[in-house]
Amino acid sequence: RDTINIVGSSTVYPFATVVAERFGRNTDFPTPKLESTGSGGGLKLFCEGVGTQHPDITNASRRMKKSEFENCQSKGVKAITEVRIGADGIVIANSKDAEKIDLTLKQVFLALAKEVPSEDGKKLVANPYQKWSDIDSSLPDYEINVMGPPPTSGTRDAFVEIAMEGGCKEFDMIAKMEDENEDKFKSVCHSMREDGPFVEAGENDNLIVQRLAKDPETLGIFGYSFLMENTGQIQAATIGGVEPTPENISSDKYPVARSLWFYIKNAHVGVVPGIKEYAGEFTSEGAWGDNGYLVDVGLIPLPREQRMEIAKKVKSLEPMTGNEL
Amino acid sequence: MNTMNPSITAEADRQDQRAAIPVPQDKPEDTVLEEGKTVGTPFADDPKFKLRNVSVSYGAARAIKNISLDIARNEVIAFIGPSGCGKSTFLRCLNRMNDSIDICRVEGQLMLDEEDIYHSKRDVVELRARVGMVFQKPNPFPKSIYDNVAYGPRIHGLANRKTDLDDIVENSLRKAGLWDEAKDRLDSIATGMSGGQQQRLCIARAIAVSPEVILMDEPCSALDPIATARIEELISNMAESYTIVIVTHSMQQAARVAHRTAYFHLGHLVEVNETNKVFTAPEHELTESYITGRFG
Amino acid sequence: MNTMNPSITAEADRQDQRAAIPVPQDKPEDTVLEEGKTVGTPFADDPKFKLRNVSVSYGAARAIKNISLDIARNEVIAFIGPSGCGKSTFLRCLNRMNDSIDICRVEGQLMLDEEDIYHSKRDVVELRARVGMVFQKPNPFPKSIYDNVAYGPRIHGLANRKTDLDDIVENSLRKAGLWDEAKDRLDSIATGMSGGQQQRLCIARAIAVSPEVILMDEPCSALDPIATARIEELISNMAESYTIVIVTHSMQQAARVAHRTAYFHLGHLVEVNETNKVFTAPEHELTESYITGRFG
Amino acid sequence: MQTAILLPLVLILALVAYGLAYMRSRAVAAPLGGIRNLKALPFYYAARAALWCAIPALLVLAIWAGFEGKVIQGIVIASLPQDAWPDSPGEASLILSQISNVAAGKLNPDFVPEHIVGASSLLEAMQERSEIFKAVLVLLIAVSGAIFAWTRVAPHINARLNVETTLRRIFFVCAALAVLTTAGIVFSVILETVRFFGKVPISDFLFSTTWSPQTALRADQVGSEGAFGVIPLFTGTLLISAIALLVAVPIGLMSAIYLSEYASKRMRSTIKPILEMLAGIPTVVYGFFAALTVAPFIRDLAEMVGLQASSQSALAAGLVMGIMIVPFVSSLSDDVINAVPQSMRDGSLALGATQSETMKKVIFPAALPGIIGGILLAASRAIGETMIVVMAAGLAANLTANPLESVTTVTVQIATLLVGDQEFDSAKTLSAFALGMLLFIVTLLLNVLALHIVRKYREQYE
Amino acid sequence: MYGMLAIFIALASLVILFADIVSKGHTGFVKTTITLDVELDSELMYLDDPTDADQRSMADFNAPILAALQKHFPDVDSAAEKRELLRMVGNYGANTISQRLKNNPELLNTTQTIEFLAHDQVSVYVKHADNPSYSIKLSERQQGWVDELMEKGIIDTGFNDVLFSRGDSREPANAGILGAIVGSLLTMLVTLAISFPVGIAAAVYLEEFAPQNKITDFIEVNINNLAAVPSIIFGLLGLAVFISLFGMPRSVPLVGGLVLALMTVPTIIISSRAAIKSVPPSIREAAEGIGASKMQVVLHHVIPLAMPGMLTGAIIGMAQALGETAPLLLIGMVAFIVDVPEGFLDSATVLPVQIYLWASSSEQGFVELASAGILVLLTFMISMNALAIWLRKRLERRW
Ligand SMILES: Nc1ncnc2c1ncn2[C@@H]1O[C@H](COP(=O)(O)OP(=O)(O)OP(=O)(O)O)[C@@H](O)[C@H]1O
Ligand SMILES: Nc1ncnc2c1ncn2[C@@H]1O[C@H](COP(=O)(O)OP(=O)(O)OP(=O)(O)O)[C@@H](O)[C@H]1O
Ligand SMILES: [Mg+2]
Ligand SMILES: [Mg+2]
Ligand SMILES: O=P([O-])([O-])[O-]
Repeated sequence: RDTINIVGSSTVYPFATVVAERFGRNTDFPTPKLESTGSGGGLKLFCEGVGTQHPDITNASRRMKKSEFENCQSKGVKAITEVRIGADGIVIANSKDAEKIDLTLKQVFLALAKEVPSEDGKKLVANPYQKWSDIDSSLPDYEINVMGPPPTSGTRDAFVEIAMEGGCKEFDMIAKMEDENEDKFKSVCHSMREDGPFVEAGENDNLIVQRLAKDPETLGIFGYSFLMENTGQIQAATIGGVEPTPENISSDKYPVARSLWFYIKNAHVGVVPGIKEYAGEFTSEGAWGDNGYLVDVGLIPLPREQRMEIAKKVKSLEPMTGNEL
Repeated sequence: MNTMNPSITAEADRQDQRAAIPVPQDKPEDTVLEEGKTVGTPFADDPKFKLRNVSVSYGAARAIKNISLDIARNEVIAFIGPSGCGKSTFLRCLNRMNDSIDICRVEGQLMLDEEDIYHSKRDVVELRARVGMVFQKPNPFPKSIYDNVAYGPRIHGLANRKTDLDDIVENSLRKAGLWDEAKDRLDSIATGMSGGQQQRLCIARAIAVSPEVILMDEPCSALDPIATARIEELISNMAESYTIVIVTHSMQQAARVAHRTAYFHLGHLVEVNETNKVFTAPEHELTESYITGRFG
Repeated sequence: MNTMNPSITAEADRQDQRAAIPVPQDKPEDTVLEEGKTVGTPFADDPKFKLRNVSVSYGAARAIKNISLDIARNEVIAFIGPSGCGKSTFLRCLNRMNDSIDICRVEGQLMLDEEDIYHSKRDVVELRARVGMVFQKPNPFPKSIYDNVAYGPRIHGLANRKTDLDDIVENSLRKAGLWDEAKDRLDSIATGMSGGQQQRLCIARAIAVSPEVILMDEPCSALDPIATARIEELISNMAESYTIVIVTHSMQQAARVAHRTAYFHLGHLVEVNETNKVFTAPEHELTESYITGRFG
Repeated sequence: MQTAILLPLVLILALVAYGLAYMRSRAVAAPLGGIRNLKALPFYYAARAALWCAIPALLVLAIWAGFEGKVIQGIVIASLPQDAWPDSPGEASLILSQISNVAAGKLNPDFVPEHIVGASSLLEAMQERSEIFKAVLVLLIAVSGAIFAWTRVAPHINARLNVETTLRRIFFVCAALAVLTTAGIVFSVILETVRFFGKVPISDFLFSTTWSPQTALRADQVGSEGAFGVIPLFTGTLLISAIALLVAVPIGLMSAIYLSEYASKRMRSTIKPILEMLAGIPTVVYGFFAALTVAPFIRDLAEMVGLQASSQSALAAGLVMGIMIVPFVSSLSDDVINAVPQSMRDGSLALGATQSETMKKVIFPAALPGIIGGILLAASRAIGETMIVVMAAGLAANLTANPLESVTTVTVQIATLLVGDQEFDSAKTLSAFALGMLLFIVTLLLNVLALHIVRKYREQYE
Repeated sequence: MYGMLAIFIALASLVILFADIVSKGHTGFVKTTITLDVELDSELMYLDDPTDADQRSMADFNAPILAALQKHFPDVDSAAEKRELLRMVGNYGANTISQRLKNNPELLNTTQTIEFLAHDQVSVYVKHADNPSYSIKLSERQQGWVDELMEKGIIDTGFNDVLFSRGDSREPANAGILGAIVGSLLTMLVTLAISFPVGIAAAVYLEEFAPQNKITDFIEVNINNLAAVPSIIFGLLGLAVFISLFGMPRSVPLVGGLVLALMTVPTIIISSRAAIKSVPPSIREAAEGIGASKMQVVLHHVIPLAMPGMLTGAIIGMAQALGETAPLLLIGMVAFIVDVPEGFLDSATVLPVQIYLWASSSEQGFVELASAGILVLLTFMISMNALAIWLRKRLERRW
């Protein structure tokens, strides 16, 4: 095999493809083949083993999990280089025709969780809120209707882990739970409501965008790049008053942000031509730098020092130890 | 003359042409066949069917050549003639069964009870309900025997109750001489019958709707003498109230049942006369050679 | 006695049973029909077909009841009998056309040239190539007239060259009396022919492969007297070298062409005799009533 | 020689064998007085020769192609110094890939170990030799097969039987392929299914009424109990398929009837292919159409008459899916209706039946087996369709019979579970396999039932 | 008349769908170009020898483009403005020059008139300035530049030949559908070559030869069942059997074709069986009566008479296969593949996948490309079916 095979996250896919295409055009290596399998699917394929039938690189919109790392090891995929490439914000947006919304994580939780603390904060009840204004009178007076990714997507994972859990922790009663009964805590914080206001819209974010444009009373949850590309039609809600701008996201001011990654199978370097060069291209300033071409497609760059450090690791293909996870 | 009566296509709208029906000359001519010339007595007073200058073609081939003929009320008329001479084709014009053959074109004037059969506004369904037909090749539906016979009465609503329907079915099968053989297997599929049985079934099916006219294309071809006798008797009985057109190859049969007999030859109607006369003293030499078997 | 010859299903392997063929009694019995009793001369020396204790049933209904009969070489034998009595069924046993009817079961011994027709190892194709058949309902292929006739010779490799094939086609059509009508339209589709033409086409198709035996199920039912005469002439000519079994409703026809005539009644073979004898001095009273039309 | 060259070569040889055997059989027949004296037509001798020539050769070619790589690789690897021997097949494939990339000049030989470069020239040599051996062997077999068949061109041998038996076996194998496919499907889902049932009890899976894989996001999470109830998925599937069939069957049948019985030839021959295009439009398109046009329209309509409707509704998905499967019903039905002999129509029309009565009472029943086949296909397609439902009916597993609500189907869940972010061992991912297995079993049972009923019905009739 | 109504409904849906696709997709067939007189100055680019790969990788091919643009707008000089100006030309403008120089080194230090693809945002502005569902992301100043260049005829629109001559790209203007077309063609070839003969053979076996027994029943039930198996399950099968078990490569038309063939076979079998059933028994009898063997009856009469129905099955089966995405997902054919495949074992994608990928891309330019892709797919399907339909029409007859 002489073509690099890359699998993994659909969130990283747009960035990786741009790099791959540039790489193919500007070097004599064939253009790498990229499959969008989702982060988990990618890691599964990646960890299946070494050998030409297995991919060389996998992208992920979350960090590899410990269990996944161990799985890799057990299948003989020993040396893996981890590359963090940048950040991605998850935005809550609505149509430009509607008024701009400002939300807090707490409100997000109240609007979308399956169970919320009752008024008196003593016990958990099934989510009673039907209108935004039920949650807070400053919010608009229409039905809660939010379209978001399905449980199978990494975006959903991240949203639940960051936004929902973040909002959820702000309730004392639940925060207490975290120490006593972690399982219970997670199941409360991570359960999205299923009674209608939250609509799982499948993996196609364009569809959500188009729906939002048609219906000003609907909100949608998706990645930053879709917001960037459709600024004419939709606008993002501020969260805790913070706009999802690249600066805010990369500086962690915007609360719902996550990092993006890819993983290299070191055993394949030097066997499949071009892996190192591809990684080099990805981590070149022209690509992931502040003015690099990946910014054009919506990547939010890491701070420069971090980039330099990572690029150095990539050059030396420093393998993960597993302890960092 | 024919040239004065340009033949009119069936498809054209032909209201109010009733007055224009021409009476073709009926002088007999002997040797050469000329289109539209028929010897004998092709016309009748108060006819059931009044057919003038009828021509039928399949694509470019003309199968019926300018035939004019009357069929009287309550008459049994037999069509005879060598195979392929156009008997079936002509018969199928009488209830427009030719419509279902794409390439078939019918020209001329065909009137049933003074109404144009091929009028563009004509309700073909009503026409066929009045003019029933038994086909040359038996074509039972792949249903039970009972359902085959009951089919017509059902669609025309001839029976109010189940028992009425049973009666009609039984009666029709009896008349067609099939009752004894079929009564125990009314529910079995009709295509599993012998050739003759199928033919009688098709006759039963046709008479079950009591049409005014029955067209029969060789109804006895697959029947033994006894069954044939039965059908012939049926025909004679029915002649009291129905008009019957029968195509047959058996001159004996024609002689037994028909009032008049028409002899067809290569698409021409050569001679029409009292049956007696046709078989004893044919006027046209072709007819004579045919009935005496000297033909060809 | 019959009870000593348990009927054997066609499906079973029946090698080496040739020796066991029993000779049923041929004493005539007069009034009541008893299975397997046949008056007249059902047997022949050196028969082409040797049929013993043949029974056929459709599901539970028995259509042929224990018939034993020989058909001699180069003989023309006519099967007559009322509609539905089992003529076609019996005929179809002779080349195993019944195989294609799921529910049909044939029992007994049927030998062609001393070989078991229903032997499990029998090559049905070769059998049918030797024993050709003309069906009761004409069934031309939806192909051209030429291809219809040429089909058999093609699959049996009877023609080495195109011209051979042309000859065979022309000859067969001529013999069936269809050449004059068909020669100009050999390429047009056969289903667009008149009923009688189709019937003659099917005859032409069957004789084109020159089988040893020809089974004809009412070959002239849709034919006019002249065409009929033609086919009868064909049969007489062929009888010199072929064996011909013909089912007919026309006793005149049987009288004209058949050497022997077999009379069937409700699945029984009632009488077999020289044709002359059957029509002039029938031995069985049922035969007599049938041929004199006193029947039923 | 490349397989790509060898394959046509064998076929050409088969053609040659065909031609030679054909001529020989005629030659053999000539002194006997023509081909009628052969047991079979020359065509059959020729076809047999072609089969003899092609089949064994192709089999060998296939086997060779299957093992060639393995064998060569084994030899190449064995040639490496012992300390460079791979520990696992994966590593072996890497080394081989490296070797072949070096051989193809895609990797710079300067940067790879010495022994790899050495092996790469061995690999090239081996490959060359193998190609030659293969070509020689295959061609030899082809030629000897042909020669064998040639010698057996004799008047007393019935080649037709040979050819027909071979053909018949091939036909059987083709039919049996369905069974193999089934086996393959079972094989590919069974392991995971079993593992899934190790995590979730079967009874919960079958009888629980909540489907919510989200609660089992993490293996370390509670609340997976009761979250894997398939009932809402199956009711959703049922609901959407029913709506789709309610749209497709009437429209399809009516169109078929109209096309075959009333429309002019020209019209029929234009409209039929146009309708068939409906089946070929990618489902993504239907999905967008359903989600962005039909679903909002339905919601507005429902709100106008005072009904509560979800913005993603079973109705929208069902309607659009119905349109998509129209051609399955219309085209197949049209074909079988068209195949009913004209004499049936004539028989009915001559009794004074209207065209529609003829259709309903005679043609339709006669064509019923074929029509049912078409509907069956349409239903199958409806059950198996994914994309439209994902986009238009959503993913919410509601247990409802209200077509205005959003529901989800088994296939949608399978697809999202498999395609989305999966963990290799979580109940969530495994449940997709269990769902697939269950759907498979359910449709299988339904089919057994259908076959049974059809049998009964048919027996009654004949 | 209900039939008319039914057809009307079906056709109306088709027309609506089509109108929708065409209205969105027709602009996909238009490309926006920007034609510049570029001075390929070696100093400007830091390039002496265009054949040297190392030098090329260090060279600045953007410089001459910028210089050419600056000739039209001499007052642009701040770095930010320069960058904005350079954004008039698509991302691969520099690549275009690099390739051209590599192939014709003698062009160095000459002035060439080169037609570049305009930047996506320029293209969106040019094509959709007055369409509210597009967001214009050019700055006011850039818009002014574009307007001016359009007046001068430097920016122009034309038929999008790129679409039909290239593989996929992440830049809408550069993206082509040729790779997907070839991939679909190869995949369909495999599918057709397997499913049609196998489907017919199986149908013939079941209708004509199969004995009435349990095995036959089993096969029959299996076939009917397979028709209802969701297509994605076939993907699982392909993954487990062809890729894991047989070790075939991922993402290749051969495997895709095999999987789709397995999926299509039941459709063809079921429709072929229906067609075979409708051949009247009298035809079989006629042939058998002459001494044709069962196989001859089948080959000479039954199959030709049933062929129209079989072709219908093939047509809709293939149409379905041609539009299928889900099973290909699992065998790796849903992938970003730039190179046009050249054989059954090259990585490839297919038309519906390409459409699906474009439809879920965030860039606005892909919306119209997706619709244009659908039109291409439909054209592909129509031409693929045209032959079958023509054949069917010829073979059809009523008897
Ligand atoms: N396929 C079948 N299934 C069931 N019963 C049948 C089938 N074919 C014929 N029969 C029955 O078997 C009996 C004999 O039929 P057969 O066709 O042999 O009669 P036949 O003597 O040829 O009559 P005909 O002169 O009317 O053709 C009849 O009662 C008929 O209904
Ligand atoms: N559908 C058709 N297409 C083309 N030609 C046809 C068609 N039907 C009949 N013909 C031709 O028209 C002529 C008359 O046929 P018709 O069926 O009327 O003859 P017929 O007198 O009924 O003969 P028969 O006694 O043999 O049934 C024949 O030459 C026949 O071949
Ligand atoms: Mg006729
Ligand atoms: Mg009979
Ligand atoms: O594809 P994901 O980024 O959602 O894992």
